Amino acid sequence: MNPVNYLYLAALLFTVGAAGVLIRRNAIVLFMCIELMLNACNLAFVTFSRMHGNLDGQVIAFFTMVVAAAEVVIGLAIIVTIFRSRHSASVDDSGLLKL
Amino acid sequence: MENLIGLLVLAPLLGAAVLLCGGRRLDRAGHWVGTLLAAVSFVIGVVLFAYLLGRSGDDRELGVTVFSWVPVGGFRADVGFQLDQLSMTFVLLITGVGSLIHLYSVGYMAHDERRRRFFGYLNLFLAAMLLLVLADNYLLLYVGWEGVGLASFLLIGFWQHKPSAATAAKKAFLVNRVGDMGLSIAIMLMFTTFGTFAFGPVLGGADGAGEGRLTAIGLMLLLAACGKSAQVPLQSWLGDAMEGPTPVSALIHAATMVTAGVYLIVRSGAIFEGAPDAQTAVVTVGAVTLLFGAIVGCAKDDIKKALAGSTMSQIGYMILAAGLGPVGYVFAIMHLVTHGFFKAGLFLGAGSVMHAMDDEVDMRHYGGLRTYMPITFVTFGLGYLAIIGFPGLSGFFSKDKIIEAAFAKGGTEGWILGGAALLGAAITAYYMTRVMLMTFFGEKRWQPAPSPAEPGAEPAAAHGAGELPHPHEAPRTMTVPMIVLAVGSVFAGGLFTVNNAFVKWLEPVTGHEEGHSPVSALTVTAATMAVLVVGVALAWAQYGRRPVPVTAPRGSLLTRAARRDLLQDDFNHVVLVRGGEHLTRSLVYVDHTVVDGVVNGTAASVGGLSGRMRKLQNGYARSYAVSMFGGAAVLIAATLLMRAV
Amino acid sequence: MNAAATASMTSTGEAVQFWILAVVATGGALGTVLMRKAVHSALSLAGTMIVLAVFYLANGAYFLGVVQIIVYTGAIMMLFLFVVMLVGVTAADSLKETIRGQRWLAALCALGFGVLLFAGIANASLRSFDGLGQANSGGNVQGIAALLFTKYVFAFEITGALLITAAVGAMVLTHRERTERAPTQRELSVARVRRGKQVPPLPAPGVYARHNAVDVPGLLPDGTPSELTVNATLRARGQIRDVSAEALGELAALEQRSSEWQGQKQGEGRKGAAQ
Amino acid sequence: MSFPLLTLTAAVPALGAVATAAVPAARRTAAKWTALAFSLATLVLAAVQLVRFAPGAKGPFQLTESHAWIKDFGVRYELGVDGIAVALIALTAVLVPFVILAGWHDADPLETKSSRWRPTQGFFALILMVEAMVLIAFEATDVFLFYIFFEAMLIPMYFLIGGFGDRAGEHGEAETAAQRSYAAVKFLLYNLAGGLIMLAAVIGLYAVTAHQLGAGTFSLQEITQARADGRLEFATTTERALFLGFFFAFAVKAPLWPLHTWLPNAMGEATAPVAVLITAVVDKVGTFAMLRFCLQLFPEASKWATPAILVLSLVSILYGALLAVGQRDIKRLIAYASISHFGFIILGIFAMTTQGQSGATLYMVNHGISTAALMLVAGFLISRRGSRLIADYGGVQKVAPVLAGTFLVSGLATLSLPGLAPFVSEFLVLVGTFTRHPVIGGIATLGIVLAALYVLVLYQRTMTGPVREQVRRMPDLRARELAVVAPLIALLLFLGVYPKPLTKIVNPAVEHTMSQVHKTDPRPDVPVKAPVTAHDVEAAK
Repeated sequence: MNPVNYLYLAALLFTVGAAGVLIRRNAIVLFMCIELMLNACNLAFVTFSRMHGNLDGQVIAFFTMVVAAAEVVIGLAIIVTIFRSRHSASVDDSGLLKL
Repeated sequence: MENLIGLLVLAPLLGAAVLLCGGRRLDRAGHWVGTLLAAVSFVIGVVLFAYLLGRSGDDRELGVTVFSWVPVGGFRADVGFQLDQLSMTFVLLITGVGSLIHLYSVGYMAHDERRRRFFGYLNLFLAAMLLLVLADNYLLLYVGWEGVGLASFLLIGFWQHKPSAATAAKKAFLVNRVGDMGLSIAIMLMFTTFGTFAFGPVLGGADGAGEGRLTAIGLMLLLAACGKSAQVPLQSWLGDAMEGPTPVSALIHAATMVTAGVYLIVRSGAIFEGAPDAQTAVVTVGAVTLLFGAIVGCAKDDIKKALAGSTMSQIGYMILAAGLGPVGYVFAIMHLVTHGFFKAGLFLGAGSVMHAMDDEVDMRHYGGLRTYMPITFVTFGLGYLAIIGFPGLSGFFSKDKIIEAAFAKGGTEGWILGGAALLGAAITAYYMTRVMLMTFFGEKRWQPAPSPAEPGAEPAAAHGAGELPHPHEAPRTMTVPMIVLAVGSVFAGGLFTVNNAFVKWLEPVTGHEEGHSPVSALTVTAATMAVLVVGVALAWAQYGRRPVPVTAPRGSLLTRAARRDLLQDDFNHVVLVRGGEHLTRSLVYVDHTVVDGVVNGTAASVGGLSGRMRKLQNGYARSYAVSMFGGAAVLIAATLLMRAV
Repeated sequence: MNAAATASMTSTGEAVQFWILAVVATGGALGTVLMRKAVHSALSLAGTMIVLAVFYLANGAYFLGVVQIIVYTGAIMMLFLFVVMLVGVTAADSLKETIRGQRWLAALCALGFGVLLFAGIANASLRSFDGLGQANSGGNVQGIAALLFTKYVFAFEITGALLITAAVGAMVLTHRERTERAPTQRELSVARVRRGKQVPPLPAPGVYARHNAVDVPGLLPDGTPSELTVNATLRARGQIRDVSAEALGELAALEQRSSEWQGQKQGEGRKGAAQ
Repeated sequence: MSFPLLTLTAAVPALGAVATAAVPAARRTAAKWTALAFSLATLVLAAVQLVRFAPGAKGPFQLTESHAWIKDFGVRYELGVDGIAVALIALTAVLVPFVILAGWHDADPLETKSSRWRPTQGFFALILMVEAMVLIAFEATDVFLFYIFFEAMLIPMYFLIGGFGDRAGEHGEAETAAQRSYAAVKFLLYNLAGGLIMLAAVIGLYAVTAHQLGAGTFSLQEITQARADGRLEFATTTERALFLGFFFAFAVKAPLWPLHTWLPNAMGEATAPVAVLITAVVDKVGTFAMLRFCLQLFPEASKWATPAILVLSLVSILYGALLAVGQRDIKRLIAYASISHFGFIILGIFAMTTQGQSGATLYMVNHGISTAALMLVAGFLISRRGSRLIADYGGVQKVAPVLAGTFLVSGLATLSLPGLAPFVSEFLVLVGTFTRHPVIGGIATLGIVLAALYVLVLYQRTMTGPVREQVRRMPDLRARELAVVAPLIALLLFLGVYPKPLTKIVNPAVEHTMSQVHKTDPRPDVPVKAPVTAHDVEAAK
C-alpha cells in the first residue's frame, strides 16, 4: 500500500465534514463537522510529513490543533451565548445576515 | 466716395442702436432721430447717385471691402460693398420711400407709447435692406436678407399683445426661413462649385459650371426669392403680415423688402441664363403668383389684405419679367420702382382711411369717404390709376413692357405667359376698382367702432366704443408723404421711359435685349387697354351701380376659396402644422418611452435581476456556506484545468 | 519501514490496519454528520479521532498521535459533550431541511469537491515517499521540539497568545453581568398571577401513578397522563415514560377481581373506560 | 522650465473653491464675493493665455508643461494648449463669473424654517471646482490626466444638479427634490458608463503602446509622433475598438442621439446657472475631446466611423429640434435645442473639412455664449414666476420689456440669425459638411428652419399676447441680472460681426488636426480666379 491512500481518506473525511457543515443546522454538530475537516487536514499534513521525510508537516498539524482548540473554545462560548438569548442552537434561527 | 457706401448702411444702424438701447429718455424725440437718420441715408444716396451719374455708363461701379469677416481655409467671406446702377436704384427707392414712411409714421404712431421702439425697428430694417442690396457677396447679402426678415418679424408683431399679430410675425419669419434655407443651400452650392460666393467671380464664372449645377443653384435662389417675395408656394405669410402697423405694410410688405426676391434673381441673372430650366421655373412661379394674388385680392374685404393680394400679384409680374432673362430684367426693376411708389402710396392711403375710421379695415364698412378726406382720396386715386395701368401713369409704362416681354418669349410659352399677364391686368383693374368704389364712393356703411383694444396699444381711438367714426383728414406728417408718393406714381414711369433712360441706366449691369414679340407693341397696348376697360366696367357693374352689402354675401365657390387664400393656408395647416404637431408629439412620446425607455428598461431589468439575486442572499449562513464551498470547488477545478493546460 | 530512505510501499501490517480502520473512520465521520442527536454525533466523532490518532502513530507522528488522543479526544471532545449537555440536549436535531434545494446543492458540491480532490491527488505523482526514518532518528518529540523552538518559534509564541486570548474571550463571552436588579419573589408571583397561567406550583411527577420517578407523568383524575408534571427538558427530549396504561390495566384487574369477589356487575363499564 | 501658466490657470479656481468653502457659514455674502473674485482672477489668467498664445507658432501645442507623474505607467503631467483649447478655456473663464453672478441668490437658505439648509458656500465652491477640472481637461495633453479630470468633474456636477434646484413651484418640495435627484443620478450614471468604457480604451491604448514602443505612454504628442515615425501602428480592429471606446464617452458627454436623454432631465431640474455650466462648459469637453483625442489618436478609425457619426449627428440635429418644438417646459426646450446644436458641432468635426472643424470650434464657443444668455434669461424669468411651464407665461414683453428683449436676442442667437455669433459657426459647419457630403449638409440645413420654429414658438407663447394675471407684477431685469446678460449679448454681437480674432487662433489648430487625419478640403469643381479679398490684403501686409 502506498501512503497516498491516507490522502484519499483525508479527502473523503474532509468532504464528508464539509457536507455536514452544509446540511446540519445544529451549531454544535456543525462545529463537530468543522473539527472533522480540520482532522482530515491534519491527517494529510502528517502523511505529507512522512512522504517528504521531514517534520514540518507535523508541526503544522500541531499548530492546527492549537488553533482548533482555540476556535472550539470561542465557538462554543458563542453558541452558549446565543443559546442563552435565543433559546436555540440552530444556525438557521440566527438569520441576522439577512437584511 | 466709396466710404460713403458704408455710411449709407451705418446711419440707420446707428439709429436703430441708439433708439433700441437708449431707454425711455429718448421717448420724446426718438421718432425724429429715426426719421433724421433715414433722411441722412437718403441724402447720402442722392450724393452717390449724382456721383455715379457723373461717370461714364460703364464705369459706374464702386466697390469697397471693409474688413475680412470669416476667413477659414478656402472660405473667404468679406464685409464688402458694391454699388452699381442696380444697387443704386434700390438704394434710392429704399431710402426715399423709407424716409417718407418714417415721416408718415411720426403722425400715424403718434399715440403709441412704444413709438421709439417702432422707429428703432424701422431704422434696423433700413440698415438691413441697404446691406442686402449693397453687399458684394452672397453671404453678406444673406445677412441683410435675414436682417430684413428679423425687422419684418419685429414690425409685424409690433402690437404683440394681439395674439394674431404675434402669430403672424412668427409665421412670416418661419416661411421666410424656408426661403432662407434655399439661399443658404445656394451659397453652399456656389462655394462647392466655384470656391467662392462673391458676386464678381461667381457670376463671371457661371459659364464654366455645368447646367445641372446652375439649375440647382437657380432653383434654390428661386426658393429664397419665393420666401422673401411671397410667391407661390411660400406666399401665405404676406396676408397675415398685414397685422403690422400700416406704415410697415407700406414700406416692407409693399415697396421694398418683398421685392428683394426680384433683386436676387436679377442680380443672379448670369446663373439663370445658364439654366433654362430654372428660368422656366421662375416664370411659372411669377405667372402663377400674379394670377393667384389677383384672385385673392378680388375676394378680400379687408382693405389691407386686398392690397396685399395685389402686392403679391404685382411682384408676380416682376418675377415673371426677371425670369424672362435680359429681355425682362430692366422692366422687372422698373416695375419694381414704380410699384414701390404707387403701392406705398396706396397703403399709406389705406392707413390714412383706417386712421380716420377708428382702425376699421373692412371695406364693407366704408363708403362715401371721398368728401371727408379729399387729399387721401386724390392720392389714393392716383395710385389706383397708376396700378391699373392708366395710360400715361407710371404703372402703364412698366406693366405694358412686361406683358410685351412675356409675349416676346415666343412660342406657346410666350402666348401662355402673355395671356396670363393680360388676364392679370384685367383682374387688377377689377379688384382695384372694387377697392376704390367700396372705400370712397357709394353711401356710408359706417359701423360703430369695435370695442376698444387694450389701452394704449393701437393708435388710440379718439373716442369710445359704440359711436360712429368721425372721418377726418390725416395730419400733415401723413399727407405730405402721400402726396410725394402720388407724384411719384404719376410721373416716375414716364420719366423712366423718356429717351429710354431707365434701360440705358441699368443696361451695363443687367444687360438688355429688345424682345421680338410675335404681336406688335401697339397691339399689346391696345389689348391691355381693352382688358383694363373690361375689368373696370365689371367692377363698376358690381359695386358702383348697386349698393354694397354690409355683410359679405356667401359668394361663389371661387370667391369663398379666394377669401381663404385659395385654401393654401388650409393646406399648410393640415399638412404642415397638423402633421408637424403629430410628428413632434409622437417624437416626444418616442423619446420618453423608447429612447429613454431603453435606458430605463435596462435599469429596471438590472434592478429586477438584482431583486432575484437578492433572494439568494436569504440570510441563512448555510446557504452562504454552500456558495463558498461551490466557489472553492470551482477554484480547484480552475487550478486543475490550468495545470492540465 | 524506518530503514528505507525512499520506499513506495508500506508494510502489509500497516495496509491491513489501514483498510480496517479507514472503514471505521469513514463510518464515524458519516455518523457525525447523520446522527440525529448531537451526543451521538459527538461520540462518532470521538471514534474517528481515535482512529486518526492511530494513523498518526502509523505515520511516525508519535507525538501528534498522543496529543490527538489527549487533547482532542480527551479535552476538546469532552468540551463538546459538555456544551451539548448544557444546551443541545433539549431537542434532537430535526433532519428535515428547511432551505429549499440546500440539500441537493450541498450534495452536488460535496460530490464535485470530492471528485476534484481525488482527481487532484491522483494527478499528483506521489509514487514514492521518503519515510521519517532520518527525521525521527533523534526521537520524534525531540525533532518536533527542535523545529518548534527554532524555526517556528514565532508562530509558537503567537499561538500561545492566541490560546490566552481564546480563554479570555470565552470567559468574556459566557460571563453574564446583570444589568438590572433581579426580580424579587413578590414580583415574580405578581407576574405569574398576571399571566394567569399556572398560579400554584406545578404538580409533582408520579401523582396517582405507581412510580414517582422524575420521568413518569402524574395522572389526571380520569387516568390520562399530564405532561405538566414532567421536567421541561425531559419533555423536550421526548423522554417521558408513560406508565398510565400499565397502571390502569392493573387497576382494572384489581377492580375486576374485587367485583368478582363482591359479585357485582358494574365492573364491565369501568373496564371499557380504562381502555 | 518657463512659468507654469496653465497650471496656475487651473489652480486658481481650485484654490478659490477651497477658499470659498472655508468661509464661515454665516458669512454668505463674503463667500459669494470670494468666488467671484477667484473666477475673475481665472479670467485674467485666461486672458494672459490668449495674449501669450501665438497663433502662427510652430508645433501643435504651446505653453507646454511636462512632468513625470506615475513613472510605472508612463503617466505624465503634461499640459499644453492649441488654438481650440485656448478658445474653449477663454469661453469657460468668461462664462463662470457670469454663472456665479447669475446664481447669486440661488443658494441662499430659504426663508421658511421647515425647508432644508442650502449651503451657499458649497454651491459656489462646487462651481469653481467644476471650472478648475474643466480647465485642466482642456489643457491636458496626456490621455490619462485628461481622463481623470474628465471623470472627476462629474462629482461636483452631481452635487450641483442634485443639491440645488429652483424654488419649488406648484409641485411641492418633495416632488421636485425627487425629480432632481433622479436627474442627478441619471446624469451621473450616463456619464460614468461612458467614462468606464473610455477607461477600458485608455488601458487598451496603454497596452498597445507598451507592447509596441517598449514603454507605455499616454502622451498625445508622443503617440502621434510615434505614429508619424512608423514606430507605432495600430491594427485596424484595435484602432477601431479604441476609437469607439473614446468616442462613446465623448458622445455621452456631448450628448449625441441616442445618448442624450440625461441632458433634458439634468438641465430641467438644475438651476439655470448650473444648467449653463452643464451645457456650455462641461459638455464642451466632450466635443473638444473628439477633436483632440478621437481624431488625433485614431485618424483611420475616425474616417472609418465618419458615415455613421454623420448620420447620428444629423439625427441629433433634427430630432433635438423637433423635440424642442414639442416641449412644454422652458428649460427642457433649451436642453433639446442644445442637443440639436451639439449635433451641428459633431457634424462639423466629422465633416473633415477646415470649414467644418473651424466652424465646430467656433460653434462650441458661440453656443456656449448664446445658450448661456438664453438659459440665464430664462432662469431670471422662471425665478420671477416660480414655474418652468411655458403655458404659465404670456405677455411678459409688456411688463418686462428689457427681459423680453434680451430673451429675444438670445433666442435669435440660438436660431443663428446672421449678425450674431452662432450664425458664423453654423454656416461654416454647414458649408464644411456640404462640400464633402452635399446630401447630409442639405438635410442639416432644415435644422435652421426648425430652430426658428422652436425659438419663436417659445418667444410667442411666453412674451407676447395678452398679459396674464400672474405675470402682471413681474419686475424687469435688475442691475445684477442686466450685468450678466448685457456683456454676453455684446459678445454675441461682436463675434458675429468680427469673428476674426477667434478664427485666427482656431485655424492653425484645425489645419494641424486635418493634417493628422490626412484630409484636405475638396477642391471646387469650377475654380474661378480667386478675387483679391480683404484677407489677402491683410495677409500681404
